[in-house]
Amino acid sequence: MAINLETPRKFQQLVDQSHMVAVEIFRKNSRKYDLAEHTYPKELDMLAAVIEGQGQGGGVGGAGAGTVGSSNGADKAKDSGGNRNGSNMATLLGLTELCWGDVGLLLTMPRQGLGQAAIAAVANEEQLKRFGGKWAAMAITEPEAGSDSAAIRTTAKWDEDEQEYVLNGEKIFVTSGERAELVVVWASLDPSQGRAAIKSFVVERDNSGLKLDRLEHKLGIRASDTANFVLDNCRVPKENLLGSPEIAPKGGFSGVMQTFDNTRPLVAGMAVGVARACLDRTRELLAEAGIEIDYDRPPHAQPAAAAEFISMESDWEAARLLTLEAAWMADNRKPNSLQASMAKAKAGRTGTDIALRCVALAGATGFGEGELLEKWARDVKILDIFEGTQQIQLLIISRLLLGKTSGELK
Amino acid sequence: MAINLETPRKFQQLVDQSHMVAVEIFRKNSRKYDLAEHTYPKELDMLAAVIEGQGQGGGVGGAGAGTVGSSNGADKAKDSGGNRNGSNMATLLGLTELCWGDVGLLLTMPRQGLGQAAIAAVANEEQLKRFGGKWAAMAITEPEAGSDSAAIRTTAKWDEDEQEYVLNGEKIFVTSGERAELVVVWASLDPSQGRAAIKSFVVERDNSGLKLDRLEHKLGIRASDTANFVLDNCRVPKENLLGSPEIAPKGGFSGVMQTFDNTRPLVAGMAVGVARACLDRTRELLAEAGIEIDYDRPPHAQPAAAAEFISMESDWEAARLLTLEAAWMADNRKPNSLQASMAKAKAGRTGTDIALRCVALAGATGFGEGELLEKWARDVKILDIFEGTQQIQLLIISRLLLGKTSGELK
Amino acid sequence: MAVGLRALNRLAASDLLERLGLRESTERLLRGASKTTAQTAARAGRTFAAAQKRSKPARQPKGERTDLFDLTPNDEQQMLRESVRDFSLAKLRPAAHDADGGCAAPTELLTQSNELGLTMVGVPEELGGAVEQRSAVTSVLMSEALAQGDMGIALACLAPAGVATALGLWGDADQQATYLPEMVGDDPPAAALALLEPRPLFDPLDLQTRARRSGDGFVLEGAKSLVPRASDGELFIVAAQLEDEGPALFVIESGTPGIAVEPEPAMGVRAAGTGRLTFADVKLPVGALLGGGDPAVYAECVALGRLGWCALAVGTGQAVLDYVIPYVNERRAFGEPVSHRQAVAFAVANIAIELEGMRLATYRAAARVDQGLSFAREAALARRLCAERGVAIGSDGVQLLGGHGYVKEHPVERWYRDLRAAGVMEGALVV
Amino acid sequence: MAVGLRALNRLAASDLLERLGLRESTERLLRGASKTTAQTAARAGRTFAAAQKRSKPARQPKGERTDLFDLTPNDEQQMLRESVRDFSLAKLRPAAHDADGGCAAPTELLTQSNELGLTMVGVPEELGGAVEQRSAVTSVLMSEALAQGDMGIALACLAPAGVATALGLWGDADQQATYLPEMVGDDPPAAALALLEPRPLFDPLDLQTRARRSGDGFVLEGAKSLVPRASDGELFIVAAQLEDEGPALFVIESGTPGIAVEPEPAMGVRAAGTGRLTFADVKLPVGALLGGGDPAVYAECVALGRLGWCALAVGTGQAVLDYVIPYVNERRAFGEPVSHRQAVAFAVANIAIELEGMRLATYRAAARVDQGLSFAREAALARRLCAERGVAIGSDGVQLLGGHGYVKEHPVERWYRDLRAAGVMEGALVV
Repeated sequence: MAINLETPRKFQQLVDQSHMVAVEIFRKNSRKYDLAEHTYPKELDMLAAVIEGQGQGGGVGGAGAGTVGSSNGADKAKDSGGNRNGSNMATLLGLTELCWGDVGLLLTMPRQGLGQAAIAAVANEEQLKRFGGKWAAMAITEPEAGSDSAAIRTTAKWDEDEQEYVLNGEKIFVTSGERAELVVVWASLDPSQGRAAIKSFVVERDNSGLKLDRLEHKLGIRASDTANFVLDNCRVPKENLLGSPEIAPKGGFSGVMQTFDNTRPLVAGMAVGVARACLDRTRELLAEAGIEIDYDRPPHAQPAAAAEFISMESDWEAARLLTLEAAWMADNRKPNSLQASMAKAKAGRTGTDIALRCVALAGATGFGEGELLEKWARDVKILDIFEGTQQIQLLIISRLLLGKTSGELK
Repeated sequence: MAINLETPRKFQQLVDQSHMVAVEIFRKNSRKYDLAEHTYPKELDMLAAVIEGQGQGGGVGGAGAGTVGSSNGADKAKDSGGNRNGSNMATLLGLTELCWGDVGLLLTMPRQGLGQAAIAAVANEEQLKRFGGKWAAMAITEPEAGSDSAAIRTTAKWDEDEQEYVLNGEKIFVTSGERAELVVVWASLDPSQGRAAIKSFVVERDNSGLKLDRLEHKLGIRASDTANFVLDNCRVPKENLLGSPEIAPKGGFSGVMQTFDNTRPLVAGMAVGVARACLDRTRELLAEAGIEIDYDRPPHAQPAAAAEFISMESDWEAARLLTLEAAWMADNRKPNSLQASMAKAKAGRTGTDIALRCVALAGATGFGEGELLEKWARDVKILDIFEGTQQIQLLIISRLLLGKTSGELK
Repeated sequence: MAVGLRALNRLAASDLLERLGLRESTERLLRGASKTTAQTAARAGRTFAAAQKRSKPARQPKGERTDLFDLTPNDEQQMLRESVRDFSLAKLRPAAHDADGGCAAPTELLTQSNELGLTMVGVPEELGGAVEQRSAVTSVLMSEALAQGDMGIALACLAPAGVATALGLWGDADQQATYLPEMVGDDPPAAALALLEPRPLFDPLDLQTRARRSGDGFVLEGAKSLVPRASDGELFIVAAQLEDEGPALFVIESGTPGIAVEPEPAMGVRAAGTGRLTFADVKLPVGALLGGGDPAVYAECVALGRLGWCALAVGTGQAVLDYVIPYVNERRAFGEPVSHRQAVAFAVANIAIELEGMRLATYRAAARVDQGLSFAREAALARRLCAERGVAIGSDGVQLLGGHGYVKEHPVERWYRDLRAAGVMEGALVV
Repeated sequence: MAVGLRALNRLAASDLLERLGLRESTERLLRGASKTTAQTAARAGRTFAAAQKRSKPARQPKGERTDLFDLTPNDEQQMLRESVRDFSLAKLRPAAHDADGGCAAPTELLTQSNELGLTMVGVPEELGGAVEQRSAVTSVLMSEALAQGDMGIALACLAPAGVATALGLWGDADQQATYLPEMVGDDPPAAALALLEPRPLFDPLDLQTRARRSGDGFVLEGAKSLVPRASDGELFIVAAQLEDEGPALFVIESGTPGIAVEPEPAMGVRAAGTGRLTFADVKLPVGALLGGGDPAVYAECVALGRLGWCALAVGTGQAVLDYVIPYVNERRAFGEPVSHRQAVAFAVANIAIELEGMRLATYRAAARVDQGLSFAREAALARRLCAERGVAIGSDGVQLLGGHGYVKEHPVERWYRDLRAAGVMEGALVV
């Protein structure tokens, strides 16, 4: 037992496999689906099939967001001396590597969506059986409610006669909303009761009450479809409610929120992956321009571009290690809300900062579509926004550090 | 008439004189009074005498904070085509130059204190006559009220028999509090009535009820004394109340606050002056180390130190021009609250940032007491704090931009 | 009063007041103007031929040195700025989304923008220019106002003006007689300066495009990157290293054999139709050399180009600020406008602070140009601010809108991309 | 379990548990210890003489390479860290203000710190060291914990430990036999590494202090800046360019003729008694050369020094965070704690984020040292973070206290000054 922050050897194969996928499938299709927004990347079907063939326990399959939490049970055995490097770290490492390839394609990997995480976190046995293995999207955000989940206005009314819930409302920013088989919809049983009344419902994508309103045209991650839905008397059987149907002052919602604690380090990892792509390529381009990074000399004794690179790389290293720390804590069942948000905050802002600076260093080469740097600078910005913006992370962190409630520190 | 952001020639003599004072008197005594904290810099007496001999109209005499606003009447004539470069700009330019010399010494220049500005802004003719030409300090802050002037707890009770006010309370951070002849004390006639009841009283320094509690030991500006006072049944004749004795919902306090609108660009100018001292010296040191700044080449094609220098210098230029803009607007009687706070915010943070980075570039040379860089890095930090912290400036700016009250945007 | 805009006023006087009073009239005017548009010339380009050749080149006189600090534009500049801004907000902004997507500025808008007299600002009056005195400040104000509508379309409009200004500043009598009559005519050719080269850490003082003397002229080899209006451009001013004499500028017609053009769409300013020009054994006459190959002319051109990009960044930054203020006031969360949160409000405040700093630094450098003072340092400082602070403004603009900032329904995502240009581009336009 | 601290445990075992349980007992212990202090040696220094000379140098073995990611220190490290932190918060913190003002660490504290066995951590057990295996992580944890009390006094305590570690790592049998018995004794000499030179943009790979071979030894010329404990130091390891062979380290006793010392107080770490050493025609025996003059040894020394400064910055950053949290919660304005304002709260959050990043990067590099992996890159990244983010933490610490942060009544003004050191200093200590 000793302090060690290197990638465990046992995950090296996973990382290598993920890297191969990133190089061979993601990178080769990066520009194609950036240009062809809203076109489904059919190359992913084959990949998804391969992944499913390998099973969920390891390999590239561990890389999707959908497996977080779900496979915790699979490797309960501690590795050694009470320390465990488990599925959270494995997922993170694979995901980071894939996002080094292309974060847009990662986000639209079939059957790897965020909805799976929600189902895995809250579903009962019967639901796991029914929904497991299907591609599930997550519909939370509404036009008038951004980070404020208590303001959700989509309603779920109980129809006693039909034993069904009737959902009405509007959902925006649903990742893979068009392509998924299921959409996990957040709706309120009673908007007057705030967060406690918010439940998640699994809606089949072909439910006629779930109407695709439009697909967003976006700054980046254009390979991934982002859908807006209208729920128009959308009828959902009661068996599709995840968790308890009771409105309890505490519990139900926090179960749903738990999903976010698990996924925050993953989104941080995505930013770490994209930022590394930027750094790797910039290092190559700088080398072609005759600039080598010298770690023995102080940055101020080097060319400006080398100093700039070391500055970026150091922030990247901090973001990467914070992300690994959060995953490691999750594997070891240490409460990691603070570290998860620190990782997300640091990686989100650092990713954007690095990508934009790399574009500038690479000049016309970086700004043009001949390289992927400009695309990464567009892609990465979403990672400082979704799954909790920078501001939300800082709120979570400072409330925890200062011991404040959301009423005191707004 | 044309857009022009160069220093007007007519102020060149003032700038040159100020520079000479900065070099010959301030710089030569900088380290001496940094080391000998709480010792009065007697070299300033001679300087003050010279300044007073020159009169208030121009020359170095225009450089003290005390003359702001007071000499506005002296140059009412517009310069040309409706555009005016007047006492606000002159004061700013002189002050900036002196602070290039030493901001601590500037702050303790006899008869140039902030109290003069308050007296000049609110005093009646009789008071101007009685208090004019004396050295006046300003006592606002209290231990439990930082930026929150409404929270002032020092009370001024009216003694009908003696026709005096009786002041009780505690005042901290009084610049030149020990050395001044007068202290302008902010106190409340009735704490239950908030800002409207706050008045300023001129207290003679030798008033036995004004007790010097202690002198602060500080990070920087150690040449300038910072005093804490206890007001213990401090009796002040009614003629020493500045402005109206009535508690009016509006008016009285805003008159006092007006002082701050005038002084904010000056404090910004102080930061601009200190930062230029840092840049000038660092440029020399870099040249000795073989680094020249090349403005024709992009920073990223230069050595790291040159790029760093250009980066610092560009922010300094922004801070400097924002400060000039605020002063120019004041000279032209354009409302400049927004620009004054923008100048203070930008110059405050930029000054500290530049000074700390220059220390690092200069290495051991910059960190040691053999150079003044480390001193400037200590001195300059106060300029992002006093006369309204960075946070206060951002609040003022964003309230103005967003049209928010202090109740809405806290 | 140092700068006059008599000719320009003559050009647009009848409509100018109307425009200032009423946007509707502006739109009517410009819709009207579009009907008289001539066909855009093909890439082969028109034939340029010297008209009345003069014995020596004409130059706009410099303004006198003014002494007082002053931030008020003169009356002409104010009117011009307002009319350009009216045009840009009314016409460029609504067209920006599609122009960005299609990588081309609408022909109609390019034609309408000619009517604003952009190409006349930097041309001596004797040669059909509109402005009595040389004023980089006027160019900066116009560029800033145009970019407030859209940076990409603004660049497409301003690139020809940059070529005209360069010819006005440094053209010899032959060059001016050959090109300026067309540039100030009703149908000025698409044109641009081309300095940037496709490589990391590009330094305009270290060019890989090379010109060698050959017989009576020059032979050019190399490539230029992200040239605005590359495909429809008829005239380019291209920077190349002239043997070992230093970098120099060459006036090149698009039809010259050996020039290849390919589209080079980029992260931002896509509406400008950026493309790559490749020069393979391109033979140029001796008269192609601009400014006599003087390295000082080239350095001035580089600095004036940087100021052009600064002006575009300032205008775009202003667009961001003007957009986010009502947005954060209207957008509600947790029961009140998001602008009531310090993090949101302070982000807006910092945009305003840094934007004003960018603007003042840019104005200062431009005013020094007009006064005949050195301005390389001031241009470098303005550029650094506009590159670094500008890109932060773009990023904060998206962040303030959250997820909504990431979709093309709102223009902030475009500004995020465009504002990176100011730290990447060199040349392409001058002020 | 890779690292054992048996010897150290033996040394302090009787008190350690008590210390962990009760601060009062720590203080009693340390007060007691001070009574037995020997007189500090004069600058002329003691006479070092080889005791039992060994045939070859002893080395602490490296730890085995562990495979799992793990952030938990082992039990010994935890106990050690806690006891050092107890000591540092109880003793260093209260002494820091005066030590800073007086530019010297209290003799009493230096003596007490010896009892913690700092100089034994990097020395092989055969030579009286306390730790079975080489562990830079242990040194980092101890340095961090010590700096939580005060960076300046911590540096004064740790500089001799750095010399001991350097001799443990690179000393030959003679050097070890001559100096290490004293270093691990009851009264270890004041000692420090001296790499930094008094000039801007200092690069440790480009030294101006020069050594030339002369007869049977070397002659040294040059100057070293901001050397901790310069005045009372008896032993220095000095970096100099050895002819054209590259930079090398020399072990130098303070009494060697030609060495002048002058105080060189600086912005921060004043309690370490920094001074400048000047070497004029200083003749050194051949045995003064450390590590055989191997440039790789020197590069390793530079990187280990950077990690030492990182550890000090992390500890000081933690002190800032721990101080501002209760302050902003208790300080009220406008009717509520100032921590209810986002700008205040987010500044605290950002200190925590960046501090944790600094810490993890430092730990990673140190852990690579222990595993025999390359660590120059990781040390460089950690240093960059600790220099830039650390100085921001210092500045924000002052800002969060406002005017109160500017006066010496609160320690944040000292941390503002000390945290700048991590971006300036090289060498002085190693981990």
